[in-house]
Amino acid sequence: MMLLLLLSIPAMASGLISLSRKRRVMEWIHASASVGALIVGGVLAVGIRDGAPVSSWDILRADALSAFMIMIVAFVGAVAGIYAIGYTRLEFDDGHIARVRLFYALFQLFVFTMLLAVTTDNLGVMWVAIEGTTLATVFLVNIHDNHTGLEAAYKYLIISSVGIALAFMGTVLMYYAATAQVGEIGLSWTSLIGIAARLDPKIVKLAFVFILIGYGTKAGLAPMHTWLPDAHSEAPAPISALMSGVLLNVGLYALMRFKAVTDITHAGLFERRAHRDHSAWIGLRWVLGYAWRAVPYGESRAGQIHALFAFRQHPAQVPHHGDSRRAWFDESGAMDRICLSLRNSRSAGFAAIRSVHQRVHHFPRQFCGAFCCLCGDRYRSAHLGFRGNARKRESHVVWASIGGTGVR
Amino acid sequence: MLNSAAMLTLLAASLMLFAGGAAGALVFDRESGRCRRMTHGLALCGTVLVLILGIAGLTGNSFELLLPRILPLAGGLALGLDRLSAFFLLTIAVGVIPSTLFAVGYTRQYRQEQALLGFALNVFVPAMMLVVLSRNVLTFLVFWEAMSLASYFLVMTEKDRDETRSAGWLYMVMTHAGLACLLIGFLAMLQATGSFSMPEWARAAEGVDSGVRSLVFLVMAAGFLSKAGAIPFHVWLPRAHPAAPSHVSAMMSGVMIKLGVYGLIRIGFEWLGPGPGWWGVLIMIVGAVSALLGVLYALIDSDLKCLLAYSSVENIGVILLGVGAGLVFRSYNLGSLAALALMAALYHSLNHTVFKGLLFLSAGSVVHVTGTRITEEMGGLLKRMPHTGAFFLIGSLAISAMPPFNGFISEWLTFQSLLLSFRVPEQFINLVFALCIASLALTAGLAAACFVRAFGITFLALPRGQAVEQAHEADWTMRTSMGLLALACLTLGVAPVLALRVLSGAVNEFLGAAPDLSFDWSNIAAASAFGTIAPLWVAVILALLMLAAWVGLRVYGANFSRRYYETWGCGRAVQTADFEYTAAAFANPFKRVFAFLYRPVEETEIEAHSESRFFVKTITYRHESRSIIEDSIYAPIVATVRRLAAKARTVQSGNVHGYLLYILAALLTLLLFAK
Amino acid sequence: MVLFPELPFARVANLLSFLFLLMSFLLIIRNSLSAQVRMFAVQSGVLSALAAVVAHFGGSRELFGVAVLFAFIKVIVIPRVLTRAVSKIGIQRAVAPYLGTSVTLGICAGLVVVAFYVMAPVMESNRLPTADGIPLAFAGVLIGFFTTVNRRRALTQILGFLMLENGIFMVALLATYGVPLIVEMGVFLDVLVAVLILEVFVYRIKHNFDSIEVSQMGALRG
Amino acid sequence: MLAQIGITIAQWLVVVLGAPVLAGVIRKTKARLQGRRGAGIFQPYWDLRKLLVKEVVIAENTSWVFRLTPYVAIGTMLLSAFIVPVLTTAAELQFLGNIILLMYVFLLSTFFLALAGLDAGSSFGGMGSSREMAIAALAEPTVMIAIFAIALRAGSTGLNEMINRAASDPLLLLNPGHLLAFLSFFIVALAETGRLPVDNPSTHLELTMIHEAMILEYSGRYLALIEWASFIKLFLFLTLLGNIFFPWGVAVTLQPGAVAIGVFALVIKLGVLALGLAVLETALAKLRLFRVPELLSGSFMLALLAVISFFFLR
Repeated sequence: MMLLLLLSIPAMASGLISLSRKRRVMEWIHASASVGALIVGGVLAVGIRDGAPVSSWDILRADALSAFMIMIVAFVGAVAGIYAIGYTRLEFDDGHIARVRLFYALFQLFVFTMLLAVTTDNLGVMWVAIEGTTLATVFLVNIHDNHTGLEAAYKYLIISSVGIALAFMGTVLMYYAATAQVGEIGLSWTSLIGIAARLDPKIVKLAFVFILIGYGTKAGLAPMHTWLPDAHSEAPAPISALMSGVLLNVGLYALMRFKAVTDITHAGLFERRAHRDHSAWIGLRWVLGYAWRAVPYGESRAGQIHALFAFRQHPAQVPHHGDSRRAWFDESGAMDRICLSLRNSRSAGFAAIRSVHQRVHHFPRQFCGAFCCLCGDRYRSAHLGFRGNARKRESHVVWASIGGTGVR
Repeated sequence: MLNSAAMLTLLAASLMLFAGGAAGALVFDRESGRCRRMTHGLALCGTVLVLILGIAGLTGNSFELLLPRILPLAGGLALGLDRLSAFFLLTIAVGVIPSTLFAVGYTRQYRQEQALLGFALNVFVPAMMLVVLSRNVLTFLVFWEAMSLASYFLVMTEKDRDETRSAGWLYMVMTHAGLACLLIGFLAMLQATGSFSMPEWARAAEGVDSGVRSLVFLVMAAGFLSKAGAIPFHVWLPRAHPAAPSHVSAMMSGVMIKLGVYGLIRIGFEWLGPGPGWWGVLIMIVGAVSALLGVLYALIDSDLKCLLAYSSVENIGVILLGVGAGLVFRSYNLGSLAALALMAALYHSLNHTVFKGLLFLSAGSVVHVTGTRITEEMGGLLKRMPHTGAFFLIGSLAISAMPPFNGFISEWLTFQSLLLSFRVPEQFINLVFALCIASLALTAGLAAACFVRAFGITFLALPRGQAVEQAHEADWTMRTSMGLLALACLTLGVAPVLALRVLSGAVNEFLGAAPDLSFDWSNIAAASAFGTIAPLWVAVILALLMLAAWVGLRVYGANFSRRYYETWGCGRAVQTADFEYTAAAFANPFKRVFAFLYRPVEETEIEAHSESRFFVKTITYRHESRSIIEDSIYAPIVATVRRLAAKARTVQSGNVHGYLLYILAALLTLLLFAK
Repeated sequence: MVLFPELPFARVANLLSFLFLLMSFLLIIRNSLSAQVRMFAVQSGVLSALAAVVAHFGGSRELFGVAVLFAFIKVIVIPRVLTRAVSKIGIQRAVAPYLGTSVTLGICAGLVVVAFYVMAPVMESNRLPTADGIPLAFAGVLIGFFTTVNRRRALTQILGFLMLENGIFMVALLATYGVPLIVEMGVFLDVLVAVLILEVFVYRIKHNFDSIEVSQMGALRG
Repeated sequence: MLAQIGITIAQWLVVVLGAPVLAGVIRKTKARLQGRRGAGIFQPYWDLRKLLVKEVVIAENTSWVFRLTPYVAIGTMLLSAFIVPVLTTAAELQFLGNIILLMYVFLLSTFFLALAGLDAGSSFGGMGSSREMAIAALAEPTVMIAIFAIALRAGSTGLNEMINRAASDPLLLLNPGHLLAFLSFFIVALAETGRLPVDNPSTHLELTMIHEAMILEYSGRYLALIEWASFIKLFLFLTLLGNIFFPWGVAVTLQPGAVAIGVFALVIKLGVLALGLAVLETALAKLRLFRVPELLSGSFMLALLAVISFFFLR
């Protein structure tokens, strides 16, 4: 029931916001929904940690991994949500009330889709939810409706859609592998993992290729990451924070669910060729990912890392999305690192532990990355007309430094 | 004796003080003065607790703490205190306390950056402390990172300057690279032993393939050496230290780089289990090269803080000689010699913290009042800043290993442990040691020359610039902190028994072998009577003899009248600062002798009057020397990376069709591969 | 209830699969946008017929519903939307794809081979009468994907994406007689929304860049 | 105990008071070799006395470092006189330290002299300081390796033990390592004490002098102290050479007879070395400054060979 409550909070908030007319009302709903989701999510997560997985109907189910994801989504969602109120006040005056409405409604929808993705047991529904995250955010990326925003949003949409469609292909194949073995079956992860040992390894492997490419696109793995720097740098700061802090993790979460199944199926095969094959690929991609991260460094040799400082000093000299872009390349690298650890894991059980550990390690980074972004963007808005004094910005540097502690 | 609960309370209390300082920095970021006093005051109090903790640890108290709820999946937050950790806690405290006190007065100039400075300081110090206390991988990495990043922000205090930004950038890159090395090593050990806990590695290491361990050692040594600033990983150091505010330089140079040595000691002697002799030989070679090149670059640098930074490279080299010798001795089962060598290294690292802190702080006061770091523009400061000058002189004497100051004792110990290498039954190793002795000796001589130059050009003779003539003495907090350090230099030099006692305990516990050294207040003897010294008596007798000389002259009835007259200038009428020997000129003989290394580029332009070429109007002399390491190692790497990055840029072409093509290609490749 | 028991299920399914692939080929060689949209509609029609056939022989009532829904969305709604977009945008000068028709066809033929190669394990293990069509369906996926890469105009790219989607639907249909209804509904909804959003974007691109050539958007580089 | 103190002070007095005579002997011998009559061998004492009664002229630019330096110079040398075994190895006051301490004490005096050279602000002083430090630094590795070579044989770095051990070896001079170490240490001694061919102690031509340039500004009692200190330094170096490498005659007990032999042996050894030095200084010209490093690296190689010979020929 808690799960349902958790999901309904952002969903209802989204609906209510799209119906409301007054800005204060929207803000109020938005803030209370953000905080509410955090509280409910926290209670839920604590409960799961101390006890068994929670499920409602066949569709919703949350185990420890989900609980962890719920915490991330709800927490970053709440922080970014509160921040978003101030942010939108700066960005949109009352003449753009429609945009504000759109912003808040989509923000909540975005949170809803992510929460759904991590709490559902049904792999199909998970797919739908993850595709939903794309659809919810695409207008947010283009909220300013300018050339670059449009370009980023279009690329984001088309690449993500194509990628996620491939993930669906993988889901279908996985479903096929299950039905071929045991006949009619729900497309649920619990049932799948139950019969995983009996699945046809070849088909599961094929399915996993599609999953890897598909959800890999969403998780920003190279070379499917190309949308990432564009979209993250064009989106408004709170959305960037959510996308980096959480969305990539959600993609990875989906990948991990399938990985668990694949690992069991391939338990015998694992040490042999099959493993080597896809590990070689992931290893290659890891290298590529790092080469890739060199890109912004090469772009301006002393530049990007000091974007935060530079923002304060020379607003004109810095490409205006400098820091967010760098952060995104960093995200990409962090994801790559996690995948590498997935690769290194020998057995399925250990894999889960290892990758979760990595994720734990990654989480503060993600989170701080989000902070960095918020601060960085704050500077941007500061130069767009924010009447902050130098002192105020100073404290932001400190916050950014907390964030900086995490990135990398 | 304190029990473990009391120790933990101390730890918690110091952490709370730092947390309070950090919070204060954020809360009072509008009130510069209050922010400054509060953050530094709290950091100071916290560090005093660290000092107590360190002393308590050195007297045999210890604790283990495991908080499985924090960082739950990696074995929890694991802290522990043994004597080695306690010794480094002591080093941290000894370096940080005076620097922080100094900063109270010194950072008054940074009005805008108070919040950042205070915050980063209050993260930096506890992070260093916790690095030393970390007992598992994740704990270590988290605090290692926090330390690196906090120091990065401290370096970036004067971020408005291009020079600082590029220094910070370089520092970041090197830290990154070092961290990557550490990560690789940690992951490999994790894989090999299946444990997150480093003490457990030590137990499991015997079972790990020695090739793997050697590889891990190489990689992790590179990581730690890059933090320690050993050549060839030193490039960030001479840029970052000058760019940082002086108290930060003192902490980084005096304390932070020692944690690289700490890590090296841990992996070399403990975490990776017993290793082959060549580990130590490698470290010794790195140490010898660092010491020699470090001092050679220091010798020709005209930037006062840069000079000190290079001298840190040198001292790290000296420390590494001790560490490496210890590793070699241990691999030949010469436990007591290993302990002696390690003791020398640790003592030198403590001493370096003291005198380098002193030098950086006094250099900081000089830079603070003159507004320049270039020694060529200084001169005559001893008359205007008598205390600071005296402190700098004491620091210079100590760092040049002059008796009766502390540098001499640790260098003497290092020499003894190197000389005792003849007990190693391997001719190749003996020769390596002989060369290391030579390089250490040359280093010592050059260091003396270097600091004669640093002190002489900066503080003696006539002022060379306007800014220097208006210089004034530093304020009381700054002088107090320098005075504390100067006192420590002398104390550790005349009464080394204080430090040796705790050190031999620490080394004994760490290596399980007592150092081959006997000592009391009046005498230190290495390897029974191989080498003896009586530092206290040397100091006392030297002082008495100097006094005796003066008294003797009085008694004899020498002429004590004195007359002041201008310096003889070859018959010139007026003696001005222009006739003074410059820092560049002082370094010139060395430049010529070591020209192969410096590869100096010199240009002389002489403009003559039109009437005759013998009437010179102006002479412009430019000289520049190049770093052989940067030219031959880093420049190619940077060029390659830049070229590759430029190529890689084309991948992010902006064309959505291209992007989709990547995915299609990836899909097809994978499908065909996975078949 | 079996309507045409005399028609062998496998035959019909295979025939419809080939028709599907043919439509894909036709779509990629056409240059006019409206013709492409028509081809897409026909292809979707074929697919919904296939769904109906499978539902009929497989005896799945759910699947009938899916077929109807599919026909409604992909044969009627989406082509309508796209046609409206085409007419709103107005006459566009013909833009050559990156690769010429003959090369494109060659590559697509290669993709079909790849599809057969890749889907071999699925065919091997599948005992359903519809199994033979699976590689064809997957070929449709790859061709759709390739279209998004090869074509410069936003609308054609969307069509490529839709073809890809169709192919996946067909794989699901042939291999497992469709995924559970709730998933299918969600997928349709998502696709529909995606197309609607894309349509909006097409307008915006047209408005902003005065063309719907996607390749013109290259301001954001590495 | 009383004997200990007595012999220690006696040794010290021999060094401190005997040092000027040694300088006088060398000067006299040189003069004779060059066909001059030369001043008497006690002339250095009269020079010192003359300087002590003269007024001190101090450069205006200087600071307290300039005034402290003469005391440091003489203090360090007086200290060193306690450390070096001159007549006997049985005196206990050498507990102060080993040969490494001795070398660092020498370096300490050089350090202050170099600072004083810079303090007056004249080009000559600076030049002298720079060159002096360069030579001191470059001599340092040779010193240490030569010490290493000796310590290897003696199994100790203590001066008494070194001499005792060498004295107990009857085939000392047949040892290649010993001779090589002697040669290298001899060259270093020349460099450290500012003798030809490294530096010319009697020159006062600005551009060629090193040590003298550094102390150019000193006068009166300051100069006396510095001069005296350099006499002691010379004396100590020659004593070290004589006693470590030719240890015969050094008393190993405190019996009056042994000590008397020690005195006699010391006089002989110093006399021979002084003669050698005088011959050398007459025969050799001063090297150009930038050839000095070559000389020193040559001596370094000799020392290293001595070490190698120990390890490979044992």
